[in-house]
Amino acid sequence: MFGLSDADITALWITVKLASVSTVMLVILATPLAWWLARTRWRGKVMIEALVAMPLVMPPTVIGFYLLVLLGPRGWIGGFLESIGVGHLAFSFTGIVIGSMLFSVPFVVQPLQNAFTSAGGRVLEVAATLRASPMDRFFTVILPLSRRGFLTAGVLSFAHSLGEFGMILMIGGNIPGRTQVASISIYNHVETMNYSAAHSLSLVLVLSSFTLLMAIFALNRRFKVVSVA
Amino acid sequence: MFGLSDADITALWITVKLASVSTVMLVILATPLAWWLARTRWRGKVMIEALVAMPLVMPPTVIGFYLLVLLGPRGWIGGFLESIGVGHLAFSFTGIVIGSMLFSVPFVVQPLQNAFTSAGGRVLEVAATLRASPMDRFFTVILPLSRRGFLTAGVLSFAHSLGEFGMILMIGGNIPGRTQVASISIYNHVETMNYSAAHSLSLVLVLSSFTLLMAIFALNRRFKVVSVA
Amino acid sequence: MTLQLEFNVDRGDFALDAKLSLPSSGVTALFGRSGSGKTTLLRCIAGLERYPGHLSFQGDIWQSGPGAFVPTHKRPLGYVFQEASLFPHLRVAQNLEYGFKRIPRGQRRIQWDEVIQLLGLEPLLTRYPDEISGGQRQRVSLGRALLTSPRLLLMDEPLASLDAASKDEILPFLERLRDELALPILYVSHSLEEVIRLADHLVLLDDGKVVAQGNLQALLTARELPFVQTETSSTVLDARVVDPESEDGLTELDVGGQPLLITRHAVPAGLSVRVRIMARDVGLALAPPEGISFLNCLRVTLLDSQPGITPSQLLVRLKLGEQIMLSRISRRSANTMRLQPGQTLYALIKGAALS
Amino acid sequence: MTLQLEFNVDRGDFALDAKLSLPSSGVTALFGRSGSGKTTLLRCIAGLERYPGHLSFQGDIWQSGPGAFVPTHKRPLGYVFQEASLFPHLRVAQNLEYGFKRIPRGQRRIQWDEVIQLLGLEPLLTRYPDEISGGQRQRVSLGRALLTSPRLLLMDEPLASLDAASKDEILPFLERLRDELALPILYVSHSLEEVIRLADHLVLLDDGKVVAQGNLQALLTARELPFVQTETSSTVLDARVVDPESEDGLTELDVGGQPLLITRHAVPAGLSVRVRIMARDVGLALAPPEGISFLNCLRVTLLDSQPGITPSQLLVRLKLGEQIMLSRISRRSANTMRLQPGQTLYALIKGAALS
Amino acid sequence: RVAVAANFLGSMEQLAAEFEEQTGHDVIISSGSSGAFYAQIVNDAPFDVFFSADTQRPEALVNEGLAVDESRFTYAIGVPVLWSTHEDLVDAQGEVLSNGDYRYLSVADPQNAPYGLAAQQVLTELGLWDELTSQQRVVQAQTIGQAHSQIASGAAELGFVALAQVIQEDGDIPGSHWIPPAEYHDPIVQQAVILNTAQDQELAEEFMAWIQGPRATEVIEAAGYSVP
Ligand SMILES: Nc1ncnc2c1ncn2[C@@H]1O[C@H](COP(=O)(O)OP(=O)(O)OP(=O)(O)O)[C@@H](O)[C@H]1O
Ligand SMILES: Nc1ncnc2c1ncn2[C@@H]1O[C@H](COP(=O)(O)OP(=O)(O)OP(=O)(O)O)[C@@H](O)[C@H]1O
Ligand SMILES: [Mg+2]
Ligand SMILES: [Mg+2]
Repeated sequence: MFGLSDADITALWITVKLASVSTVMLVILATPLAWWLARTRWRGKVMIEALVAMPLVMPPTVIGFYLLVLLGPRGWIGGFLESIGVGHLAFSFTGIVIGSMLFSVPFVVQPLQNAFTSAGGRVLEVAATLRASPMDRFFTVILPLSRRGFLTAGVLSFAHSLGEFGMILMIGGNIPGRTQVASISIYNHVETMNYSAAHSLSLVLVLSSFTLLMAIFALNRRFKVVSVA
Repeated sequence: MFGLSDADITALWITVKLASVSTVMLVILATPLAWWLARTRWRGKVMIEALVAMPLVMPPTVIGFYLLVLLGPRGWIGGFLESIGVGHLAFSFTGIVIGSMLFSVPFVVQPLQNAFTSAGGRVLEVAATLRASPMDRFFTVILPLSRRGFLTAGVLSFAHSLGEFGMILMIGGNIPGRTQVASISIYNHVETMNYSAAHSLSLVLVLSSFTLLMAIFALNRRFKVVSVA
Repeated sequence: MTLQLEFNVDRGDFALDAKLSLPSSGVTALFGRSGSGKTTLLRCIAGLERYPGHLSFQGDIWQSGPGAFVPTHKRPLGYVFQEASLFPHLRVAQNLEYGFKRIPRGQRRIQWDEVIQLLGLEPLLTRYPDEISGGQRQRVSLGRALLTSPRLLLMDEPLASLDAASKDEILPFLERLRDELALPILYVSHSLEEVIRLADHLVLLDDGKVVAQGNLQALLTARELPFVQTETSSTVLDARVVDPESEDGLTELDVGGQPLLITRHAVPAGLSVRVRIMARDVGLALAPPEGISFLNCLRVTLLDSQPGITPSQLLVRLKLGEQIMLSRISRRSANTMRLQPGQTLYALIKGAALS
Repeated sequence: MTLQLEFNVDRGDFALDAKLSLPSSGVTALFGRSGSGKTTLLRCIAGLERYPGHLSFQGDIWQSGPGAFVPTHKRPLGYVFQEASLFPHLRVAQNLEYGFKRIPRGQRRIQWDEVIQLLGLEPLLTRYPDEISGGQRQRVSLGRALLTSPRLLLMDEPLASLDAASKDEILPFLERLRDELALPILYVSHSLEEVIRLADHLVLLDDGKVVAQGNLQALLTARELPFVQTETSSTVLDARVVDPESEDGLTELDVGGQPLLITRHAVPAGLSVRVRIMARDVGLALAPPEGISFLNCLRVTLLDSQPGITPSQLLVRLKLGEQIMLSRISRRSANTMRLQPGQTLYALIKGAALS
Repeated sequence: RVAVAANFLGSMEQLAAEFEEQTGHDVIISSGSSGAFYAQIVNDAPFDVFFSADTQRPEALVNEGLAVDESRFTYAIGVPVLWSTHEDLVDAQGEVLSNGDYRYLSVADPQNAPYGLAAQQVLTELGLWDELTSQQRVVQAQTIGQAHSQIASGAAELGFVALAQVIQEDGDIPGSHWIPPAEYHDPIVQQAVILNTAQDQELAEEFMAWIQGPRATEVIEAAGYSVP
């Protein structure tokens, strides 16, 4: 298929797995944070908001480096996990998922926070008078009205996980079948002047994600566009 | 200052210039696109939406590579510019600005499109009955109501331009004083195991962008939160 | 007294100080000019705003001091908002179901079909809120609140954008809820018509202060209150049904020993009812006239008179047995007739309605 | 005829077929049940919806065939939406300025101070829309539309959530605009009161069809139209001012040769005016009665009668000179009095108002 | 203007400083990966000389007529070293590789980093490559710089890096290390070349000549390379 090697195909598969797992987990974890940011009136929230953008500011490799230290056997997290016998997270799939998630935090939190901010207000009050508990309101009112925010969060995070490799390489160690992702292969093809292989792998990556995204956007169109205003 | 070398300081300065210029220009250019995407009912728009996310899917170096080819003296764009005497764009500040912009397209278009989608509706009709032309409506109604979308777009794009280096390295060529940005310097410090320099430059980058973002978010808080719903 | 409340809202420009005791059933009308604090009060009762105060409903404390505060979704109330505020992402049917689904089947006292039919919602069920008209949205919003089978109903101008015909269909339904379910209703309306028809009690707000509260009948005829001075100022009289099926489509009542004929109603003989008579519908005569189209002619005593809403008018208070009735006549007629307090007169009543 | 329009809206469930010619000044009331297409029609006129049709205003073609379509912002109209729809990000003052600023100074026929004062907006100017009450929002929205000094005013229930007192302040202002600026107004309202007070013309919509259109007076008394059968059904009579400053705060008019007294108005003697009389305010007597509080007693001829809104009532059409007047009386009285078509009667009129 | 492979950047900065001091010329250094430089040079990058981390790229540039054939020379030969931050993990014979207690061994990517290739060859020679990779114990870094980071952070217990990376100014090497015999792997030849696009060909030649001079050789050797 497009002249891809088995290794390339494995790498593609891991890439997709990485992007999906980290996107799903991140969206789940970031939702409460974004909700809190959208609702709180605490003055210190600007600190958190700025903090959320930080993963973007650092070069991926450098984040990778700090993460490696943190997740490795001598870091807080890795060390702790090591001591309870789980083993540290460097060079594991879990490690790259964590890295990928960390890296996509801003892409997920920001759009969700925006969506939640504008989905609030009157309809929430109405739902409360209709006996919906805060949780219930969140799931039945806020979530559906924030659909586009979730879409953006998901797409940005997914796409970014596909393309990111500096950091993944650093903490993942490029182990074929475990942490070797497609972007690394493409990079290698370019580095080794194997341009035709780079082209075909790029093409596959781009075409497949393009198709996937188009499907998602098309699906989204089938929902009612709720313009709140 | 923090034990930074002159070269580091120059790199920081170029970084800030790059991030500001590309963010501002990108926001200006992406706004009409996002507006069009938010408004059109053309079925093919899902294609454009998917396309917009593509820069994220490719590893930065690879994008950098393709951009290099395109903007370089033998590429379409570079070649054309060369032929009219402007000179090609590889290894120039303009080149990395273009690269940076291209790379941030999804971060800017998506939040803006979301904001525009929810800011539309009734208030636009009202503005029309109050004699505001479409342009006028856009600037006096849509823009202010989309403030949070712009904030997100700006922050993501700015922060990402600070941290990105793989692509900038490729098309910029890491030329000190011209295209060497802080993230490349940090990368180099890590590569050459000059960890303390890497730490201090990272710290400066993170602290200053953190402060900047906090200021922006704090400023944003002073505006009225308009929850449209 | 079911609903006991006391709130102190301070918004700088606007302060609401309300201390009220509302009855355990029947409709209490909340009346007041635009900006007088009606919506604010309803929001406090619903728990949508939290200001210092105390609130208890049927013995349950909903708010008390800084600590006790039952959140909105745990208060068994229905709230019809001033703006319809439907969920934009849900179809009409789903909007209606939203609250309905959340009420355990056993606690549903108001039935789905009944609401749909009475509010004429059937053809709208599959539409989205932005695909229906303003009045239709208002009806959906009303239906949605009713379907939660609330034990307290808060309504903020629920019929404001409805045409007379729709109102005439919906009002009897609300009357039935009020009577059959003994559902206490707090009703904001600017239409004295609606209020008189529905309400038993009345709370008058002015700039955040409770100017008056109490029995509708008493407040409507109180000299110092503005009601006597409106175009629609009215009296509500207690009466007893004598013959529900009198001829010509009439029902005969007894008011303080005198007969009063009204449009026929299906009420059993002997029942105590209330009759509403608008001041403008009451003319006066020195002697019972002959050959004239006024159905009712009651003997009354003139109590006092005061200037009416225009310089050409007088508002006259009449004593009918133990009850008070208002009449609005022209100053010229009063002069011609030489009206004096204490004088016996005959009130010619054009229209009367059960309320 | 100023506004000529013809629209064919087809929304599947709902179709609007309207062909109207509206006069170049004065108020045209748009009347119809909830969902009958009133808002849709206004939106078509404003250019907010684009359906096949033709529309011209004072000779300018606004829409014609598939090609010609003047966009909304180029139509010199003011639109008061059914929901207030203020700009949430702008303070009240900025909301008001939004349209005002966009009108060249020379074209401003309605002044800032006047609007602010008449609508009582002064204390609200620095607030945001979510910090004011429902009625206040409605007033701001009205003011905002007026401040564009429109040449055509479209109003979709502009006074629905206002209290009677506010209405009484605003209606005279609208009347002045109508008269002084000769501003054509298309006015949707469910309140027959308002309509009768303001409107000269009336368009009756039912389920998207124009059931009737024309002179208010004619439509209100037309047998086949529902107006005669409403609680507030009225007659509008042409009269001439005889003595504007009669005693007791009255003004004397002449209607078909007979005197009619109304509350004093500042109108010059000799002027032709229109007087509104509600059917319920008209009683009948076989002979002019004595010692009775009815100011006016006009000699009329009975034209015909029909059942009223309740079985106990009759609606009677009376001929007063060349004009027609309605009276609502009880069936029982009609029987007692043995009313016959052609009979001469005396109409006892309680209240009359200039309209 | 000098384009230099990242792994030689440290040494080049030192050399350039001395060269500037001696001649008064300015040296502008851009560092990056050799592969990226190749792509850039093909697209007219504004460099005068190119210090690659390998021989293929200078060769390829010459073949494509982008570089001056005669100027191509080997400026350094890299020495790979098996290194660990643990004082006693790596023994003098490198037997730890086959029987040692470690989970991860870090090497640079053999596909594009010459040190990675050398490491692969050493392991293959020892008959361990296939076994270790199938056990997923070999972690690959993008560059030897990353490999160093992975080892320094302790995430990988040991790995192959360049001697130049771990040798300190006084010649000491922290932790423990083993330098595999040179015959276990192809020599890591790093070549430099003058580009055709050089603005000042003579200055470039002067610089190249200086790099091949005794003082520069001394510096390069002290940094952990051997010079032919
Ligand atoms: N969020 C707010 N912040 C400050 N003032 C407010 C806010 N909401 C309402 N107000 C003011 O409080 C007063 C009472 O408002 P409220 O909405 O209770 O009036 P209302 O009686 O319901 O009037 P209406 O009949 O016009 O709906 C008004 O003067 C209003 O301007
Ligand atoms: N966007 C839409 N799509 C489909 N049907 C619609 C849409 N908007 C309105 N309708 C339907 O068109 C009909 C006319 O609506 P319109 O808003 O003109 O009524 P209206 O006369 O203004 O009623 P109301 O007095 O309740 O405001 C209604 O039956 C409504 O359900
Ligand atoms: Mg209110
Ligand atoms: Mg409408």
